[in-house]
Amino acid sequence: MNIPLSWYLILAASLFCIGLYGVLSRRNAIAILLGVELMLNAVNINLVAFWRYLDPAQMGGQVFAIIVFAVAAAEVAVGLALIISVYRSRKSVVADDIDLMKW
Amino acid sequence: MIWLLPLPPLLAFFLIVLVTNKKKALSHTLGVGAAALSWLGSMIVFVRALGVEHFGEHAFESVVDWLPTGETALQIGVRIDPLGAAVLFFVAWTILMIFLYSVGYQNFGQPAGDHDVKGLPPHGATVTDNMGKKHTVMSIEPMYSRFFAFLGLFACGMYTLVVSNNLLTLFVGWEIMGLCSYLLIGFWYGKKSARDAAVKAFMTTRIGDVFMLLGIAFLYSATGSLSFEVIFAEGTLHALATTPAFFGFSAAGFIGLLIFIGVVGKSAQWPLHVWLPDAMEGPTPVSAMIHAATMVSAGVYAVLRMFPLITADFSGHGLTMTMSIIAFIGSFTAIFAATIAVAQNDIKRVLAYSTVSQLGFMIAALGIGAYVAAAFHLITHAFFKALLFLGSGSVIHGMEHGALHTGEHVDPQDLFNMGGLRKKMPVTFWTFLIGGLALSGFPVLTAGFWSKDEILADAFGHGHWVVFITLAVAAFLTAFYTMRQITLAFFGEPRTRAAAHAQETPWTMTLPLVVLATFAIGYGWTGIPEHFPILGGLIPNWFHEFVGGTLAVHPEVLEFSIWPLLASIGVALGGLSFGWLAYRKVRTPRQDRLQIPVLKNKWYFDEAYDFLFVRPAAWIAEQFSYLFMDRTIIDGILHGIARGALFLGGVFRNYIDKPVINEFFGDGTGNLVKRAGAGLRKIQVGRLQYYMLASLIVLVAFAVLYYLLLA
Amino acid sequence: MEFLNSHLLTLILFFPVLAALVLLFLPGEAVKLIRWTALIASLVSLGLSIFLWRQFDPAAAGFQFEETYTWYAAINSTFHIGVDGLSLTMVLLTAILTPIAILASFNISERVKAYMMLFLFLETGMLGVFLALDLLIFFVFWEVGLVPMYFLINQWGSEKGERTLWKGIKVQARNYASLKFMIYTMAGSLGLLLAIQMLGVLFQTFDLLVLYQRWTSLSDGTLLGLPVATVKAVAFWAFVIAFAVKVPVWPFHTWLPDAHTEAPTAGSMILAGVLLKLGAYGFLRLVLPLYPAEAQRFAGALAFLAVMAIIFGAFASYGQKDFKRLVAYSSVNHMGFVLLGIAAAAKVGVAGTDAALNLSRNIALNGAVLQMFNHGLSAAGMFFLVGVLYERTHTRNLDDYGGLFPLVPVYGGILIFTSMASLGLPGLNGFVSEFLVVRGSWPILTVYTALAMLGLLFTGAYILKGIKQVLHGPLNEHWAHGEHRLAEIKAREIIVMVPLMVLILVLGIWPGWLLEVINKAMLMLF
Amino acid sequence: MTASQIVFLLSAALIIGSALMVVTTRKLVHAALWLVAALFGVAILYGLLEAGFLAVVQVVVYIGAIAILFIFAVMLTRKEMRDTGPQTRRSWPLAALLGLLVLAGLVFLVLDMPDVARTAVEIPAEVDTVGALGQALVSPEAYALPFEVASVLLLAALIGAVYIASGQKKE
Repeated sequence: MNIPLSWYLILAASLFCIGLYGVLSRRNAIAILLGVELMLNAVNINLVAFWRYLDPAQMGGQVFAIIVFAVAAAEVAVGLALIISVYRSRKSVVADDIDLMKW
Repeated sequence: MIWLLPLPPLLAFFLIVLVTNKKKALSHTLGVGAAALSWLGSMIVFVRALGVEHFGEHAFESVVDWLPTGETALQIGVRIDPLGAAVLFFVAWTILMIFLYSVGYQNFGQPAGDHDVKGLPPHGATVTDNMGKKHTVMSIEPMYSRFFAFLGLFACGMYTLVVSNNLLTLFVGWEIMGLCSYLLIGFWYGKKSARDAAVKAFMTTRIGDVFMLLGIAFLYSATGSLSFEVIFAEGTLHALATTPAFFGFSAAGFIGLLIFIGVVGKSAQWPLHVWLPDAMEGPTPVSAMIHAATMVSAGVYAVLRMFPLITADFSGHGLTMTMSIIAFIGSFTAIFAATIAVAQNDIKRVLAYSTVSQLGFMIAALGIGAYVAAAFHLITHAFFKALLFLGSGSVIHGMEHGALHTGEHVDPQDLFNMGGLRKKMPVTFWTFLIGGLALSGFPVLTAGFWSKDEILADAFGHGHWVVFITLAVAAFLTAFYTMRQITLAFFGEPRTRAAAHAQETPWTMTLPLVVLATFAIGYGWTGIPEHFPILGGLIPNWFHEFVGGTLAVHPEVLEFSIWPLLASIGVALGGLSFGWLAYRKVRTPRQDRLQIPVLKNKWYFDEAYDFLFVRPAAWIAEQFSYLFMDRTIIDGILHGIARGALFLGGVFRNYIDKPVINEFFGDGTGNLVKRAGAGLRKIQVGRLQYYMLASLIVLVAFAVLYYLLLA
Repeated sequence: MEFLNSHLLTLILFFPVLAALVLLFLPGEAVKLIRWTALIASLVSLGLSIFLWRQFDPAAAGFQFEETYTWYAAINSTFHIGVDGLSLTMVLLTAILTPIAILASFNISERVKAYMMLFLFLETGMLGVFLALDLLIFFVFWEVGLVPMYFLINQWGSEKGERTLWKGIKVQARNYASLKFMIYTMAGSLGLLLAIQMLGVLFQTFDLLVLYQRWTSLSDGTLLGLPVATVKAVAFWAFVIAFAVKVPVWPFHTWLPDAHTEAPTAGSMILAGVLLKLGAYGFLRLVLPLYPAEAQRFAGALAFLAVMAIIFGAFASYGQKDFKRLVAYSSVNHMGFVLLGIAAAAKVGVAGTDAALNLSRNIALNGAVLQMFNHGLSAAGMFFLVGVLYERTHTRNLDDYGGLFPLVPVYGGILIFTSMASLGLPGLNGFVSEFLVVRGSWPILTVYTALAMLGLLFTGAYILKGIKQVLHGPLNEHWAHGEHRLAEIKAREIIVMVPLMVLILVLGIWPGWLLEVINKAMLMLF
Repeated sequence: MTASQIVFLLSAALIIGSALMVVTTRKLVHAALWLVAALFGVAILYGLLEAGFLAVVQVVVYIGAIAILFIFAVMLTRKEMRDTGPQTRRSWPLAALLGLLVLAGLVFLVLDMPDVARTAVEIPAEVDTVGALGQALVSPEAYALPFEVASVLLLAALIGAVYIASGQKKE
């Protein structure tokens, strides 16, 4: 195991930024959620890497990774449900079109 | 016993008002019965009083505590002394006669009127006799029961006044009679004139009454009691006579004057005489008689009662200020009223002014200290004036009968509508003649002669020349107008068809006339002076002895002098014959030389008072007190304060609250926020990624800043 | 029985409120039930008051039936109540008039429940003032009485009538009157409240019995940086103005004709019958005992105001065209006599050495208190009779009446009787008290008393004017036929008048039973 | 260059490449599939980090459930959202710039970290990481509460998703 920690971290940072770019630039709401998934995975990589590199006896990193899974699952479920619901009523999944709540 | 005297009439009053109002016969039975009871009681008291030696010192008296006043109490009670007994005698008789007379006068037994309404005199009823012929006859008074109730209350007041042992209950009786006179004058309240006369009577007498009330208050505070016995104790009187009061009067004189003003009102003396003639607007001679012949006597009675007080600082010669005033008012009224009486055509008005004049005699007599003479004249006058009033009532009643019978619309009270009644109404004529002669002072035979002569003799004997001459002239005028009245009414030929069909009145009316006529003659004999030629000494001068005993110092018997006697005989006979000669042939008012406007209009006193007092009072009341002072000034000040408050509120609102607080702070902040919001809301585009971009830019910017500045 | 004896005053005081609470839970449509409940409740109060009267020992010194409860401990105010002869007389008057007024208002048909409840509250307010022996309690009840009366005038007052203010602004008369009544009384009592606070701060108590001792004995030194005499004089006037507005004394009287005229009949009865007495009671209970020296000093001014009230009250009354307003102004006139008596007593003061003057002072006080009672009876009666007429004719203008006597003989008789009591006819109650006041004031305030006679004269004038315009004279045909036909007074209305008339007559003939109590109380007051 | 380093670099390349494709490809179905690839790469990294359990969960849950869910959603909505036309917003250069800036900042932070180039120590043989993880998740002293909260969150999400997507509300 001679991979330096910084590799993981830089990889996670890159993944995070790619996800961020996706969230900011895509028009399709589902694509935005895809970006979010990427960002969550980037975070998970960090959590697991720190667990492994700092103190494998402390299970906090892994536990939080699992909780992130749960949150991601919940987020996707609800998010997609919302999108489908909106789609049904407005026939659109473009995030910019969903602006009912602006002033 | 004495306590009970005023009660039967009072009970009758309440019973009639509350229970028997609808039952006419029962009501008058109650009324007359109550009067008879009181009469009986009075006679018993009177007879028992006669049986007491030196009654003046052993008067009947009984008292109770009435009001607690601090540590002490105000006592009231009853007292019959010689004066009281003498007055009680005539009061009981006249009141009983009035009750009896009223039954006939108010047409008891006659049918109810066709169109009679309460509050107006009866207009007559149509009856159909056996032959099917229609007649108009007199109708019964619609408020028959009420009349007896009022009479009862009146009798109660009069008895209360007479039996009082103190000024307070005397005043109570006095005022109750005032109320009754108001009610009786306004008995036919539907007539505007009667209504106004009632108010006038009450108000005029009330002017006197408030002064009297002050006098009573003064007396009470000065002596601590109102009981005659306490007040007239020698020590008290002396103290009162030596205490100076106001305007140079002694306390006794000032109190006497205050009470005398009350008497001026009640006894209709100048200048408060105006109500009495108007009181003849009252429905009947009966009620007129009540307050003219009986009630006004109460005034003189009050002065008689207060005589010791009034004369407390009188040394025997040189009248005190109070006495001078009394003497002046009395004698002035006597002649003043007599001048008016000669020009009146209403049979009742003549008598009314005659009453004023005669009361003036008594007041004048008291003013010069002639106590017994005044008392004597009071009683004889009460009898013969009652007789005259009842007689005139009988005349009017007869005339009304004639007027209804013939259907002629004439004033049954106008002397110039009468004439020749002596044949139609013989009893009325003879009794009226006796009364008239007594009023004129027809020598020797009549009671009026003895009493009037005594007053004149007193004035002469004590050298009050002005009083003597004035009264003598007044006596002449009295004889004159009396004869004028008798001549116009009873002699000659009937002037109208109504007079020709006049009819004698029923026995309930003539009986009282006869009884009173007896007294009008006989009572004089009780007071024939001892030194009178021939007659003097035949009958003892009982009256002088008895009534004089009321005073602590028995009044001395006057030296006999022929001059006043001649004078009084002269004026009486002269007046009578002059009146007969002047009016023997007079048929119409035009032929009457004495219809002078100034006399006919009573020296314009009504008009003057109206101008001087009534209207200013109304103006002060309506315009000044209410509209000006209360509504304009006081309410104006209040409204001013309110307006000030409103103004202040307006200032706060318009110049502070609205511009500063509301607009500047309130609306200003609001507007600012609103404008800012309006500006800022443009960046709220509602697009998710836009927000994320923006927040990220800020985050990055902060991170860069953080790094550059802090790291 | 034991409980009754020891809590009698509390019972009397709060029974009406209790009854009002019961009324609250009755259905609003059960008008009859509500009326009778209210009437019976007030009759119970009357019964208790009569019981109190029987139990009361006039000869005993000081206050009786005293009760003290903790109330506002933080400022040392206790709920202290008790009666002496003066309070007792006034309690009796209140207890007599309230059922009569409630019976008189049986013709009220709108919002009966609220009306009756307000009336019962009003009774408690009035009784509280008469019973209070603690200044703060006194003030509380003083103000409590205002509120129900305000609403009675404002809500149940006569609907017609406008009052023109400045610049032609018109307001409804009853709104104007109620507001004037409320604001005037409140404004008047502001000074009273301040003065009471000052006393409370000064002595750490509001208890009247303590203050009687300590406040009067305070004579030299300074208070609040001012000489004691000055402070006392100012406080004296603060008290006086509060009570003067209520009495009302000229020139603070103009609320009275408005309020009386616009109030519903029963409201006027209570207003004239009891509420005005609160002011006079204040004079007797607070002003004279607390400020003997100042009262003596300013007695002349008080007498002047009293005489002005007597004279101008009478004149203004005479100048009225409105029957009710005429009666209203008569209250100013009559209450002037009460104040005259009080002024006379004040002039002599406590420490009078002249026995004759002391006697006069006591007579004047007796007269003043009796006049309070008497005026309560006759004014209530007069207002009720005016109300009876108004209810039938819907006009109060004297010119609209005329010659009504034949139509309503019984009513006419009662009206004349009551008017005569108001006029002060001897043999009826008004005379006794007026005589006593005149007698008591004469040696003390001679000139003022003499001037007051002018008012007495015009008392006659306005009373006769009223009778003359209403009953006498040619019949106004308008009331004689058809739908306007004037109906005779009803049995209920006669029942209202009977107790008043009986008392008027009894007090006129035998006032001793009442004066005995008053007299003893007045002797103890000084 | 050790074997593990090579494995790391290869999977990193896979991850970065797939991720780039996720955010750039025009076709959403492809994007979802590229996501699967990226997630698979991450699973390899978990394995490399000796977190076997997580690697399995990554494959089962992420790829097996979440990614498939995406594909379903895409398919349900694709009728409207043609794969024609621009798939990116007009401000995508700004997004790219921001992404690069954040990346720069993160890299800078990572390189700034002390001892960032350290390597992992061996996990002692007696340590059972999977067992320890299980212990930690259910032990009251450790992470029982967050775990339970997460499960409640999942339940809520489940119900919420059903409710929102059911579309039974008929007004």
